Amino acid sequence: MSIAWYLAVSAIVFSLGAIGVMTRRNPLVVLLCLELMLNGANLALIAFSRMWGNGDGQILAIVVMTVAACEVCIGLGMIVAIYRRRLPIDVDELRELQG
Amino acid sequence: MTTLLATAHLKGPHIDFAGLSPLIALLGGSVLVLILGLLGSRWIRAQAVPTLSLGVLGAALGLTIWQWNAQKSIVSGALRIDDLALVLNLVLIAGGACTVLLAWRSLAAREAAHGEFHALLLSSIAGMSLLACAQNTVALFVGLELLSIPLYVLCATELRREHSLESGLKYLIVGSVGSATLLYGLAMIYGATGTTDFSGIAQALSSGSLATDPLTLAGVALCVAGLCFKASVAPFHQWTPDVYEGAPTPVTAFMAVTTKVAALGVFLRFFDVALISTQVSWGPAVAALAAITIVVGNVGALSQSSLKRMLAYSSVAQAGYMLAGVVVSTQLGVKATVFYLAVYLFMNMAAFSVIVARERETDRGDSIQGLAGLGRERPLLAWPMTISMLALAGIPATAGFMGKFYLIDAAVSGGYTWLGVVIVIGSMISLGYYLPVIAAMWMREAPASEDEPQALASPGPSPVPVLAGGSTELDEELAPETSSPQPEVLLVAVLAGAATIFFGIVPQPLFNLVHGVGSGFGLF
Amino acid sequence: VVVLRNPFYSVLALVSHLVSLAVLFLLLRAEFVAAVQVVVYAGAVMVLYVFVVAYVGGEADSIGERLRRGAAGSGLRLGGAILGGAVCIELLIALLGTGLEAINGYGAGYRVGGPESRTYGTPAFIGNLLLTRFLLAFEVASFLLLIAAVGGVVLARRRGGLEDEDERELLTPLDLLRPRGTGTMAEGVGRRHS
Amino acid sequence: MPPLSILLWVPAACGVLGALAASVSSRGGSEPGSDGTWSIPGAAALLGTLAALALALGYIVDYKSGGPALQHVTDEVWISTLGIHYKLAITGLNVFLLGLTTLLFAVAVLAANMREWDRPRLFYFHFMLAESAVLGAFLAQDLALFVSFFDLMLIPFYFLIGGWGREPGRVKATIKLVIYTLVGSLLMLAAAIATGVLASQQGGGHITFVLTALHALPLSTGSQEWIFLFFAAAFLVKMPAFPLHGWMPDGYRAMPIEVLMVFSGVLSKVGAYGFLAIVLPLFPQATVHFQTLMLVIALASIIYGSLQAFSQTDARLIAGYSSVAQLGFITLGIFSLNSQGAQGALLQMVNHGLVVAPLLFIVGLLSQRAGGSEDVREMGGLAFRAPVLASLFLVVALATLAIPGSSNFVGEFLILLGVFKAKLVIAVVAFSGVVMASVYALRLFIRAMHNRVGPSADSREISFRDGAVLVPVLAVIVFLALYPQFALHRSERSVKANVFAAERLSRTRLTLFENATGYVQPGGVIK
Amino acid sequence: MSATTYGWLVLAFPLVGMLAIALGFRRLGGGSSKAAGWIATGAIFLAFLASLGALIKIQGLAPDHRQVVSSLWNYASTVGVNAQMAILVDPLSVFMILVVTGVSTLIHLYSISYMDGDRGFARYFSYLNFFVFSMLLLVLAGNFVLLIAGWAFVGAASYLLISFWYRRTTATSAGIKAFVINVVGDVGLVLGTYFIFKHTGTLDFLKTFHAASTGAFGHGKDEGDLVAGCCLLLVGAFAKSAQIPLHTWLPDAMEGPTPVSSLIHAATMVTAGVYLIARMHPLFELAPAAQDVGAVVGATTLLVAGTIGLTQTDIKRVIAYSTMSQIGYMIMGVSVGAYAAGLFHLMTHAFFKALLFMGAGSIIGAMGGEQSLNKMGGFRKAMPFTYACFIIGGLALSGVPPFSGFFSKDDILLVTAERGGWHWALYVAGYIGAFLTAIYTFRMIFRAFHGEPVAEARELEGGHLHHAPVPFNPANGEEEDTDVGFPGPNHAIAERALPMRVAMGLLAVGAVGAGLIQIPKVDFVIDDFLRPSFAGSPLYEPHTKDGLLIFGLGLGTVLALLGIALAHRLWVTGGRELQASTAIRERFRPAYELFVNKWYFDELIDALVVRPVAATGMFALGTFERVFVDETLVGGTTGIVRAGSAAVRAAQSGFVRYYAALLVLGVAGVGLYFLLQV
Repeated sequence: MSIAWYLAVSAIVFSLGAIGVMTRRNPLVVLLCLELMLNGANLALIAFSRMWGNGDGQILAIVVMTVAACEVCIGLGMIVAIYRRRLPIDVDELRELQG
Repeated sequence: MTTLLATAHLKGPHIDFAGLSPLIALLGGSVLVLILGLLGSRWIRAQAVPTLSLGVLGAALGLTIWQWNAQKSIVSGALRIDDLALVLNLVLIAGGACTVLLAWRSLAAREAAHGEFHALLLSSIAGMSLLACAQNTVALFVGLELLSIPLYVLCATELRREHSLESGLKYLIVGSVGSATLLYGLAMIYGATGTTDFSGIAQALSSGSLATDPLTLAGVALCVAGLCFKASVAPFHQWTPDVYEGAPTPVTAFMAVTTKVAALGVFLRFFDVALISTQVSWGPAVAALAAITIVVGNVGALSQSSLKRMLAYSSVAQAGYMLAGVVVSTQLGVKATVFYLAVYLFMNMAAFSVIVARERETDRGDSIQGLAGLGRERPLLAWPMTISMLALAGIPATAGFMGKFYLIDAAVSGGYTWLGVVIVIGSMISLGYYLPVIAAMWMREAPASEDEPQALASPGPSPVPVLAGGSTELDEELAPETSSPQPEVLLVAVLAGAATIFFGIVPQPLFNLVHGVGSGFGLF
Repeated sequence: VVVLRNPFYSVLALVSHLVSLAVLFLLLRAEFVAAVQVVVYAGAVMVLYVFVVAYVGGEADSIGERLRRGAAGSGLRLGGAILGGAVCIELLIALLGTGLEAINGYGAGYRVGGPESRTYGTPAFIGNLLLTRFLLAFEVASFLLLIAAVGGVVLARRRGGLEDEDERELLTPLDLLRPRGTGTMAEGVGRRHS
Repeated sequence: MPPLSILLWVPAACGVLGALAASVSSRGGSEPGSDGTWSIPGAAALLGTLAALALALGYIVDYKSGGPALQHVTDEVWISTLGIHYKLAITGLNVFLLGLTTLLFAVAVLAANMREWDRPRLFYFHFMLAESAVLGAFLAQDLALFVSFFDLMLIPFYFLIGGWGREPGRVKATIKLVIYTLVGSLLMLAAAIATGVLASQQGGGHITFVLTALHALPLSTGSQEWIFLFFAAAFLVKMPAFPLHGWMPDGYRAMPIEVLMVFSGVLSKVGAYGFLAIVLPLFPQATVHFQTLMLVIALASIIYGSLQAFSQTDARLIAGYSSVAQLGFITLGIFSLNSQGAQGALLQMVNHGLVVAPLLFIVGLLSQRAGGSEDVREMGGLAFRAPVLASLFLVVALATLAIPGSSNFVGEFLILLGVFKAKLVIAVVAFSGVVMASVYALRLFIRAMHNRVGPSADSREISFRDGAVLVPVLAVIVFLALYPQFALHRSERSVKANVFAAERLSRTRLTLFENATGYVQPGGVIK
Repeated sequence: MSATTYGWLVLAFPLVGMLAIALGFRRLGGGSSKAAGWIATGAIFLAFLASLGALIKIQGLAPDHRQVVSSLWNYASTVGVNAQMAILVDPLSVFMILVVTGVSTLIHLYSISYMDGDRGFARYFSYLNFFVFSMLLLVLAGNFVLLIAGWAFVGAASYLLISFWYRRTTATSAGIKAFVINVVGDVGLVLGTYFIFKHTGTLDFLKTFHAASTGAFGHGKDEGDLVAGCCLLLVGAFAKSAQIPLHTWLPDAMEGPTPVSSLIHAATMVTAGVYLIARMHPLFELAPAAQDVGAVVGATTLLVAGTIGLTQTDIKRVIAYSTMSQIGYMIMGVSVGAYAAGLFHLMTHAFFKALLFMGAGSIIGAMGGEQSLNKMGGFRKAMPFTYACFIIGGLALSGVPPFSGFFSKDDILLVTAERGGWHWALYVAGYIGAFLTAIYTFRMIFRAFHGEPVAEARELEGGHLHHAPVPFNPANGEEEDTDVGFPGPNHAIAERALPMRVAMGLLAVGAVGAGLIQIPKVDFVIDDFLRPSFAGSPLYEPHTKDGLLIFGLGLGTVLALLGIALAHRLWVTGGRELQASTAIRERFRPAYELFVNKWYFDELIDALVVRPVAATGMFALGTFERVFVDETLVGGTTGIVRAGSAAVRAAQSGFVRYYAALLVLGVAGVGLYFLLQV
């Protein structure tokens, strides 16, 4: 399988994630979709790293995973906080700030 | 850090701790602050922690100055310490210090048990300074995240305020999308060039047809998007007003200033160093974005009733101005941008500190009408606000004028005269919302009785949690704060205002400061 | 992940996705990354998800809701899909339209040969890189985890005036996080908080 | 003579000192300025203005009409990075405008001292700041410095009008005014920077904004043209010229009369001065290119302003629109692009300032006597009990309509002669403005002073202080009427030098004057 | 002292007088003391003496050195313009200052009594002095700038004096009307100056004339610019001298006090146009076209004014129209080259017309302010002195020998005839005018003094001077508000006030005898005296054709007497009820309407100029300013900006997913742009 296929997959994954962010209203799912986007990027990184035969991509990928974990942590924290506040778990309900 | 020390002696690269020292100071400091915040008593948390964090910032400042006009790449080319980095560090640290002062008594700090609050603050600053001197994409990305993640938290710290949480979540979601975009862009550039070092990228791009390769260009596009997001450039600005308004005011002040600094710093480095050979293709695009940003920001700020929101839009506009310096990608442009960043710090700090003070004094929060009669009651607050408004509008004898002057100068001599014109048109529009603020302070009398919120168009968010009943002990914990004089806030306001005027009349020192910032680049 | 109505299923879908991704990584001879992928992502993080989903009760957004949400939401759905498609297409154009012939090859490893290619992707290789060229990134990343932990605590900690039942739910995930947290301080701090 | 910086900063300093003194002194500076007792800030301000006036007179006397173009030069590097100099100098163009400025500010402060002001410290501080800014704009010999002062000028007035103006619509009118005028100024800022940058790029040297240096670095016609338009926008708005006078009615209505005196008397001149001192020498090609446009705008201002002036019933607005017309004449003279027109324009700037300020002050006095209203329909028959006021008013009115024998007439004579040379038709049409001027000036005088006694009119003679405000200005008017040459021979050389480039370029157009003796001195006098 | 020194003195005295009165008006007091009046009169009299001095000095010089220029200081000489503060003393100007100061002295004297008790007494005399100063400045000016200055000053003075009783709306409106029309004249003058300056490059009179004679305008005649310039100068002259179509202000100017009418609007100011043309003769002779224009307009005016004079009933207006027509003679004369004759007529006219006005003032006093002829009658016995003066003035005006008007008028017509060609038409017009003059003059006299005495007349015979119960404005009958003095609370008539009698007497002597100084074939005082000023003028030579001369004199006499007889037939023997004149009026109703409405000139100007301009002004005020300036320019821009703001804020919907979507949209957009770069 040539690198191109991996790249194609990564692009698709990335876009799927984006779509998810745009369409889903449950913050949990939105977070998941963010994960998807990051993973898409990761795949691309690994693929390129393979293509060039150096490890930079992989390193970046690892960092990305860390980052993803952190974001998840924060995100979930917020969700919990929101839940504690008895606010609806729905990003569309959070629109006090506008205009 | 322990690991760092551990690995240092085995076959790791030579690490220039001197060069790294400010960063180390910040990171270590944040840990210290964190720990200090944990050991108990209220007094320590409320007073010692901020003091300590100030100390940390002071240390970092000292180290930065110690490093002055060093020119080196450290940690095997991950970072570059040069004038740009150092100057930006200065600005960042100053901004951080102001924030600490503003947050001294703030609700947010208490809510987030001071230690954590300041630790997050410091680490975010660390991320920024990392970003400012990042030299390869990995460091760039890490720095970006180290900047953002604490901010996500900080925005949400006033958990009792729904707005705060909301802003936090929004920031998180949209921000993550932004960084994912950036990441993908980085990935593509890596794919195109096969390296993560800026210098390597520049080298690779400068050779052959790679500069016009779709892969590269798409990567650049995604990077533009991602960074524009951080710098809140239209059309990626949308999170800005909501987050700024929702976040606790000290945090807003912090974000307003420092994220701009970091984002534009990395803009300068990444685009004017790594991607310089694709400038022909991204120059016009970024210029267009800048123009859009200027217009959108200024237009959006009109007829806002909340000061913070208004300032948020205005910061969007300012970002547009500063982009102009990036676009031209000349030494002059770099200098102008950095100069404006420095000036921007003073202007915004003055404004935000006044807002902080007002929020604690009145229940009218940050609404513009809330400022009515301020000139008569609290001239010491009114003057800094006035100065900062005039400066943001770019009136002569204020630093803002100098900044605009320099930017337009750069734009024109870079061949982007039309952008310069857009800048002035933007500041024309901006008069439409800066002047009313001054008018409110000096030309309107305070409404006779405070207890008539319906007299106001929109009472701003109140520091005391109105929803989900703040408990009684919390309230009496708040009670002494609300009416207490705030020497540190006043200090910040007056200092910033004074600096704005001073650098408006005697800008030469600032010019000398930023003189060398472009020297690191291969620009003419 | 995107289409499933129930967040819980979404999580599971994501897990499967991650695993398959790990497989792809293996195919790309990135053993260590693949491993991390499986352990950390599919393991820890997703467990974290599961807990939270269970905690806040991942109620599906029902059809009725969707109708109530009205045209805006649906319009956004459509628009979102279109946009995503557009981006996807652009990315594909960019990725596949590139002039680099290498992407049609099977990657450098096979061509270059030599010692480098043999060690490529092994933990040693990665660790080597991590401790030399990307030392800084590595350190900072670890610090990032610490900060994230702190942030999570700050956000989810119990506070006066807010009723809450067990906050344990939140802290366990943090513990789960810890094992792979390179920053040892993160552990301590996290603990002391809990 | 002391260096110019003293003249420039004395007013501001006095403003600050007055404020400080008042705040430390027991009286707190909030004493009423009325009935003889002076408030500390007011007194300080008066001292400052008088000092400035004395200095300015000194410079006028000391001016050597045969001397170098720039006299009493102060030249410090302000911002080396941007090549901006802090360069002040006396030229034949600004020497009398300085006198005008200081004089009007002095009398305005004197007038202001007759009233009790809320927050007097702030009031006088802004007032003095304004004077310094205006003086700076006139004195600046560096483009960037000029622009800075030009923009800065507006801010004190923003506070003055917004803080002490007259309801209704004080704040709204103020913001409208400031934005409207600043819009022009900001355009000019861009244009000015572009001038410096492009000029230095063509010159290949380090960027500079010093005017004399810029003269040596001509711009390409293309860039000259848009830059010219931007500058014109700023100056035309400031004047104001039709159709950019939208801010004027509200603004004039809102201003306190003392502020209005200086605003209308001095600030409008800065625009005209800018044309003469900056635009003509720097952008000659563009000037010639847009000459007709500018002339037409000026003409429109004359006619429109006059029409409005004799249709209005608000005395202030009559004065306001009359100055629109007058500044139309001045613009006309400048863009006749020959030394007669320019010379006349310069003289007319001084004259108009001298005339409109007392006119407005008198309007204030009238409204005191007409039950606070400034509507001429409320007035009438005031002359009988106030013969002195009536005669002073009469002199002012006659000077306003530029009756021959007044210095205003000499100004108009030269202006129209210049236009006559340049564009016959426009000159002929412009004369209708002269006729209409007589109509509205006399209409104002008659409606206020003559006819039956107005409904709420209660006439009385002017007080000694009022006289003290009016008489000095009138004395100057009379003096210039008798001896305009006093002003003319000082300004002649500078004027010729400044219009020289444009005049030579436009010379090709006016062939019908080549044979005329007396003017078209080949080469003019350029230093 | 040289002639010019006297010239400066002539200027100085009235100025000093004016200032003295103006500054010291409080001490001089209002109506109570007459100090102001005496000061003013004295000042003018001193000026008169100084003019005599100038006359003597100038006569002492050699004839070709009788044009002396003296400059005090450099008024405005820059960028090619040279204007000195200079006067030109030559026979012409000396002649003028003699007439002006002489007549003015008498009228000042007259005013002392006439204005007695008026609360504006001091103000009146300072105005009057100011006027005299301006008039002298006008005639002494040595260059165009000063000429124009004096020109405008007399306009201002006339404005001030017309609206002297400024509580009368009629007076103020008349004043502004006069002033504006005069400004039109000034504009014409200035423009004309430009046209001339354009070629000569100098403003000084003598230099200008020299340049003109040496071909600054080219050597042919009727050079375009020159004709234009001269015609524009004529505009100035017409405005000042109330020639058609700029004459409408003169009748209204009768709102002023009667002495003012007699001084300014009869004797001096209105003749400035004549002086101007005479002064500019070197230019006009190079532009015959302009001369013809002047001549025709003059002739027209004298006819039209005469016809109007036939029908007016306001005694002052009748005299005003006669003034118009007399000035028509002068303008015609100087335009056809009868300079000496024109100026001669100017002098004689000054005498008898001033006299007539004074008489009219006296009658008005007797009528208690009433001016309408319809209310007068039978004052013959009541006011013998006034009657006598009227008769003398009337005879002089109608040109009955040997009164002064006879010689001067016929002199003009004679020269006109000698120009030959179409000028004969002017000649005929002149004599028709003379006939009309006789008629309306004596119509006025007969209706005022003959017939049944009216109540006031009887009262006066009874030895008591009538006073109106309430002072009222004769123009519109509205009641005066009395706190400002109005035509004296105590009316003055010549029979009772010595100063008035003295003044009228002296003028009467002048009216009778002034003609004798230049009798055809007997003596040529005026001709000889003025010759130096007109040296080199081809038209300036004594007349030759005796036959024509005799015919003219005879014709003049006959027409005058016929006119008087006709007037007597109509208004004396025609019976008390004026059936005769009424019958004629009915017979020629349309003509009558035309005349009595003053040929509808006011209506014409009103419709053509005033209304349109005012309408435009109201449009600009009401509509244009709001719609265009405010709504379109200001509102438009702000509207756009506001709309943009609304849009931006709408985009800020608060839906985080929208934000994400917009973000992605941006990404897509930017990406697209970059991909297009490929």
